[in-house]
Amino acid sequence: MILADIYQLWSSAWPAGLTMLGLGSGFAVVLLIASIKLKVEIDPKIEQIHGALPNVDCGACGFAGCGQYAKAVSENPEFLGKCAPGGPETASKIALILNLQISDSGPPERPIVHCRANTADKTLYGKYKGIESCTAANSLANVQACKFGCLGFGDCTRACQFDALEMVDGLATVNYEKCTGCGACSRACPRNLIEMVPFAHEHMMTVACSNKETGKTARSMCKVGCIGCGLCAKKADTFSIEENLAHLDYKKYQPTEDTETAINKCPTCVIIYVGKSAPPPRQPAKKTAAAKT
Amino acid sequence: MSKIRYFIKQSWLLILSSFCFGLLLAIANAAWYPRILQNEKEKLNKLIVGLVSDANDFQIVIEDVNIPGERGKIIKTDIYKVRNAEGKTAGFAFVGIGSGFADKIKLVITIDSKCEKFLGFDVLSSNETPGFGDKIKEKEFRTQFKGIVAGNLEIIKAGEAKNGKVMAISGATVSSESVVKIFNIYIDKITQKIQEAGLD
Amino acid sequence: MTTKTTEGPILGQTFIAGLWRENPVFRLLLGMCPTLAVTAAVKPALTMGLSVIFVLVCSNIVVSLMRNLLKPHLRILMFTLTISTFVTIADLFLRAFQPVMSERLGPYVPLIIVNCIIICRAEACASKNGLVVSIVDAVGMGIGFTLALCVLAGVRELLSTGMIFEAKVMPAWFVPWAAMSMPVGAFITLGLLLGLVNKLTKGKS
Amino acid sequence: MRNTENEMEETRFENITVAPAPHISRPVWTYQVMTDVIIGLVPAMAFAGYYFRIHALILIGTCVISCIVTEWICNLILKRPNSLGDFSAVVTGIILALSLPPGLPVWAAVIGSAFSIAVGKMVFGGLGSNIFNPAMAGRAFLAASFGMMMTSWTVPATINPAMPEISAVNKIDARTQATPLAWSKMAIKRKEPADVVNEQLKAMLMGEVGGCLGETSAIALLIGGLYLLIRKTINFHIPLAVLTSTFVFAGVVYLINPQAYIQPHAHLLSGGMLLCTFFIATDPVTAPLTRRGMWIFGAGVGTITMLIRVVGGYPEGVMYSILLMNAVTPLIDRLCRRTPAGGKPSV
Amino acid sequence: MDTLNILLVGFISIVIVNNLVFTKFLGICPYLGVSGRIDMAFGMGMAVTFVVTLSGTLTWLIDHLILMKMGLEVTRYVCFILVIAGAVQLVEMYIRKFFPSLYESFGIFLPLITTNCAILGLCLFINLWGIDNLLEAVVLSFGAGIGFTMAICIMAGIRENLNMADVPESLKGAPITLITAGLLTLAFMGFAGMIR
Amino acid sequence: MKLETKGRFSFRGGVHPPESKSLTDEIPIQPGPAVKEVGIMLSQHIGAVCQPLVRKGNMVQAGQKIGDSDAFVSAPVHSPITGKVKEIALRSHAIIGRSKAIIIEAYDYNPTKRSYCKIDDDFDENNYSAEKICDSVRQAGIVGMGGAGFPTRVKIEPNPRLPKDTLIINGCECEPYITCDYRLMLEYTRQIIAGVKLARKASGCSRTFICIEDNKPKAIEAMNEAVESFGGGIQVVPIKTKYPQGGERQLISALLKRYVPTGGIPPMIGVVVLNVATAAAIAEAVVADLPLTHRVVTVTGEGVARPGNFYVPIGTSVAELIQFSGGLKEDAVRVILGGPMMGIAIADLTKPITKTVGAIIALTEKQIGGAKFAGRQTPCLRCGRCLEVCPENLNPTKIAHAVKHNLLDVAENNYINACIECGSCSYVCPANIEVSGHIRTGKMLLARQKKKIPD
Repeated sequence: MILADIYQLWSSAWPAGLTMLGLGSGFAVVLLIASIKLKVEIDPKIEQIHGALPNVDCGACGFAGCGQYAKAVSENPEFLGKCAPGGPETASKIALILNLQISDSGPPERPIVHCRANTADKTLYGKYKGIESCTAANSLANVQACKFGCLGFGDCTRACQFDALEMVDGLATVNYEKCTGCGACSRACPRNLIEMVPFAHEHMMTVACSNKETGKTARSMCKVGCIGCGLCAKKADTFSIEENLAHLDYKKYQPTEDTETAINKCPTCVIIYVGKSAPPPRQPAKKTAAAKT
Repeated sequence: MSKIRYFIKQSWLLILSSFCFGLLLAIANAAWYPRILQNEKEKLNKLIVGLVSDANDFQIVIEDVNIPGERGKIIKTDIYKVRNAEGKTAGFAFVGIGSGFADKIKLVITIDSKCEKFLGFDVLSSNETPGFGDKIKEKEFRTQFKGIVAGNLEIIKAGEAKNGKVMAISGATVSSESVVKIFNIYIDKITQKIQEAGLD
Repeated sequence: MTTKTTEGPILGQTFIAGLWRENPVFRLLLGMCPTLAVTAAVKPALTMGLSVIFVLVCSNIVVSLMRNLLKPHLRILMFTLTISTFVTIADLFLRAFQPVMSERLGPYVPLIIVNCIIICRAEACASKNGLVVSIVDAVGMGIGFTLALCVLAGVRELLSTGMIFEAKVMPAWFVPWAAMSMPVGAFITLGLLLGLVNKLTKGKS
Repeated sequence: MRNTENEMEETRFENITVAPAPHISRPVWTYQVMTDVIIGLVPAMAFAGYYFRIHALILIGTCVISCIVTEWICNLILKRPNSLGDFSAVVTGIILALSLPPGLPVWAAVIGSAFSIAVGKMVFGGLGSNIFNPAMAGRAFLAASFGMMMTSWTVPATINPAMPEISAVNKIDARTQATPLAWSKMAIKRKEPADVVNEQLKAMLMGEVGGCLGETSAIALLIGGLYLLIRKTINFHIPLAVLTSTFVFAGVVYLINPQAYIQPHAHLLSGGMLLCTFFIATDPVTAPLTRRGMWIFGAGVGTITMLIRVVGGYPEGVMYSILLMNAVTPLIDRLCRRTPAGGKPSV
Repeated sequence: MDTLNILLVGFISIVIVNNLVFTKFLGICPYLGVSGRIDMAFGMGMAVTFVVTLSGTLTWLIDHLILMKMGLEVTRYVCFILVIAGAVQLVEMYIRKFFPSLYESFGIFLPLITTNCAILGLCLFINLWGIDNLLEAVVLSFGAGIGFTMAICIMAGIRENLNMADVPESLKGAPITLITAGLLTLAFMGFAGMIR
Repeated sequence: MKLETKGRFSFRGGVHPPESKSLTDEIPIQPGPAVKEVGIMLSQHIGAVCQPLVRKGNMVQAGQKIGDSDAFVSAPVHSPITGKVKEIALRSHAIIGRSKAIIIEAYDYNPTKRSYCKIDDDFDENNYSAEKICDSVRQAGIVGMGGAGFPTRVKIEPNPRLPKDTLIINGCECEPYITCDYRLMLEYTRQIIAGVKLARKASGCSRTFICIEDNKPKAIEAMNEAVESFGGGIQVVPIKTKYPQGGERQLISALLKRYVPTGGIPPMIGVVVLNVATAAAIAEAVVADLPLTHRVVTVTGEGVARPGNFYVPIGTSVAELIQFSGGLKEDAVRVILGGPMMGIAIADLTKPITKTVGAIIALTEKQIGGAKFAGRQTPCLRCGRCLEVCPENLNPTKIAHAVKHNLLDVAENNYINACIECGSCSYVCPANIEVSGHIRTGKMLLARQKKKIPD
């Protein structure tokens, strides 16, 4: 009985089975031959990324298939998190592939804002009533007295994909926990205040000013501006004075006693620490007194 | 030789599994196909019983009748004979297809044993606009066709619905027209075929 | 093999992920075609969801079993073959035992083949993980998909007929919004639901 | 008078502001543009009030109020500043109301208004961002949802006995009447002469026919449109293109078979054509920006309307043609991109 | 004349009246995904048109010449998808190798199309509608591709404009695209009933 | 012959802002304040920055060259007064923020002494060779005094690659409020004509037009008279009053129906456009050998107590000029260098004026838009008004929105760089959007992007 049933099933099923067999093997042959004959050389990095992708070709990333996406990511890391099927796992894998090429060249670069003036510290001129954008405001000379300092309209915060910058009291402040060092903020700042420097240490020392005015003028413009007095350069040789402005050689910078003295001796407190767990900046002693008058 | 070996090495899994899947499909098909057929028949049966009051069972009497449809297209359909409990002919049924407002409409149409009157119709499948066109499924519209003379029908929007005139559904004239059109396309050929075959 | 203590939470996470964090409809935006097409009412949506779960589980099992035997050039072909087989079986089953639903779903049942969720899970999960993880993942994803479908269908059915699961819910004076059962309703409801989900999850991820 | 001499070192004043040029501007504001549109709609509203009495009052009131409330709520939810001051919600409300049949229940009008503002406008980011005309989006939603109500026309209070009543269709409300367009559509289908409509030209001009609130009276709409044109609130390009293309299409059809189709000017006067021409198609937000684009847009609106009226499934196609042309407006704008006066840059 | 009429009506029907995207929800994934820019959308549309014509014809032939003759309807879905996937992969490789510039402009969209439900959907619908004429099947397939191109290009135009709109944060991206698509279907309802 | 003062020529687009010229147009040019100190910017105009030729503590004579550059596109600067160099330091600059300036302490400066030189009746431009004219123009540091400040020598010098045939003298002065050129045309007509003739001689142009807007009939009349008696071959053309008629691209298209290629300059189509003030300066430089050290500045606006036109040394501070004309009124809220449509708002009034500043305008809240919704932007209605007024046939709203949403490629595709920043679009916008502000921002962003990422 059972045998008869099985025979009956078999007799009705074998054509379908054979068709599929033929179809399957046919495609296998054709595709195998095609994959050998029609092979195209592509960039190994792209291929690597392509391999890391799910290869679903779902189009969720907005590109035409995984191949295009791999190419796009390899050219512009901004598209990193766009693969929905792969999720964060794939993103980190691609990041790894891309970073392998970059990370050999020393410590990661992070942005440093060369200004530390809050709204209260700056000498302001007339009220700005135009477009809320640093680039627009920068085209007008008289938004604030200091031509070099942070304008506080947040072009950098808008440029940041990772939410790592915010405007604190009219000053761009980097959140180094979130920062990935992509440099978008540095490119966005119309006053070139944000510099990408190699971050060799947990927190870095920086001259938080870009004002190239003479000491007197600088003082009249900003309570925490560099007056070019040269005290820091006397104390530590990683500092130098160029065009009335203190410079720090970030590549040579090592935290030493000398630099520590420099930071403490600076009369206008423009030398500060930035980075993860950086100590709060020194406040100029006269600030409160000056504010009252 | 090595090429064949390479090929087998690369694709044995695909070939094997395609064969297995083929078998699997065939088995599933063999096991369930009778049921699928029965479902279809049951559905038709249910509809016909709802239309022809004393219907008991039905069978195909003429296969593949060629109907000259819209724009010179030939549509094929089967004619069913509906029998009552005594085994006498209670009427005939056929499936009519035509385009509606949105997509194809598929109807079961019944006529009496003398091909004089329609016994009504029901919708096998349609994709008409919900709230408008799909009112062709509702009783108010369908009862108009019950007992209407089997000839060319006409759709009207106002006036009195009699003598082969059918009142359109308000707001869904197109769907109503499509139904009537299906009736008109089929009826002549079907009647002719039935009479030719002498199946009264 | 990993020990039980680490496997437990991983399995749980895999399961939960499909429900919300990586919900195929609301978060990954995959399988939009059935999501929109079959959600005019809850019942076909549920049927579709169950069919997807069945296909997902079966294909994940098969892919997971033969994950070490796959060859790169024929991988996608293999997946497609597996999936389409199980979809055909699901379709046959529906036609045999749920004829009404089968008719209602129409070609959208065979279209499960091209539902990105399935091939995506086969690729992203089953071809890399063991049997158990694959099954749990498939079930989680499937249930997530089904739930999303049902939510969408619930809203649409309620507004377009005043009923949920074919049971009258709205008061008698309610006039059904026919547009909700049309494509318009599908697109707009899903759009607004996605917006809502985005709003709810904002800042969490 | 302030002494600037003594402050040479720090010459600045607290109230001096800086901003990019230009420093002067013409005092025409958005709300004034919208007010103009509202004024232009007044004749149509007045005629609607005359013919449909309380129906008109209720519908216009309901739509305007619910549009305003919806916009207010949406602004609250989206945490946006209050945008009611630009009066665009009022305009949407009035246009929606004028394009509704007079007998529509109040709750349906509320749903339509809410859809118009919420889905038609606010989800896109409010005024100026919407792709589709909000009022037409709302009306289309209503037409899809409550088709029956949207196609039963209450007879104007001043009944015109010449138009045949179709009481048998809608047994609930005996006082309904087919619109001229519905009548023409039926004539096309039944291959009967459409003389009934052609004889009604004067009634259509005055508004003594069935139809939507603000659509029936051609003369009121013409007055309003003329006002907008004179005030330069709208350009003449779109209205002219719409009317011309409709007239030409209808004329060709009419010449082919004068028996079956209504006269071209009857097409212009009937249905929502004039309301659309002057108040909806000219909605700047959803129409192309360039002159050439406007011509294409207008011609598209007219042609699609006539296509739907003549061969489509609906008697009236203005609403759909507006929405369709709204959808392709970005493409038209791209096609008709302006080139600088000095030619394209060589690099 | 009749044949021509049928073909023309079928073409218009599938491009405008029964547009796959607007009425059948087919091809929604690329419709949402690849409609960001008009040139991309157009390339995608062209690729879909090409593949859908090819696969519509192929599957019709296989269906009618092999499967129906041999009573193997049960393997229909498997055969369809394998034919589509195989053909697409082959064509992609072929253009990539021999026509690199063509590949850059539209070949890159080809892999995406295998999982585009518009292709398989159309093949199934051709079967469902009972199209028994090869020419009609070809025209319908081509029309479906054109319809898809039209839909995705309109959407891309709108989305390029929406990039410059003030869309609420949580509705940006897919949600607003879906809502726009909804309103588009509302607009396209105007054509319903045009072909009878 | 009846004088025709109705303009027939015009361009497409443009706006009609209230002219407001009645504040100063009847006030003759007066000597400026007796300045104690002037600041000569080393960066006065487009082109290379000058290097100082003097050092702190040096004594300088009036007219002495104190800064120069070797670059082709450059012009030297001269000291307008006799005095001592106090310092060379950064001073507030209208365009680039801070710039180096030479501060000169005046030594007994008498403003009434200096005025435009007299032109004799027997003046003949053929007494001067073309090379001599060009050289004098260069040595006198003459730049375009209309606004942009392109070194004039570069403009008028014959260039074999770009032969010139038409010389247009721009006396349109289309910006509201400003009357310095108008007064110049009335009072120093002969100097202008002499300058025109010299420029024509130098550039070798065959046709010469003096274009004046038809809202200045007196100027047209005066010019016509002078041309009849004094200048042969020069044609005075009334032009329709419309802003920005004074833009050289618009003027050329209105007059000649020729279009300067996008991104190009007038010499590309054989045209030289000079401002009337520049023409007068050429005459001074060539005839009297006086460098460009003084200019006429209109100090006007509702926020100024006693508006007027003043002949002042370059380098005078804005504050001093305002003080001289009665100081700012209490309700003045904006001080502008240049016209209200294209000028730059300043807050630091210590700024010295440069060769290109023709006006200082102080406006009150009422003028800068005292209406109900002023200062508040509403969304763009796409009403198309900006498209209608755009003199360059652009789509300003699209460009502005693309910039606003950081889609620079879209902005570039809509020809952002063809914008002349005339501000007509912002002026007419009913939604109060700073269209031209956004476009200017976009240009800067684009330039930055190009610089940062080389291909």
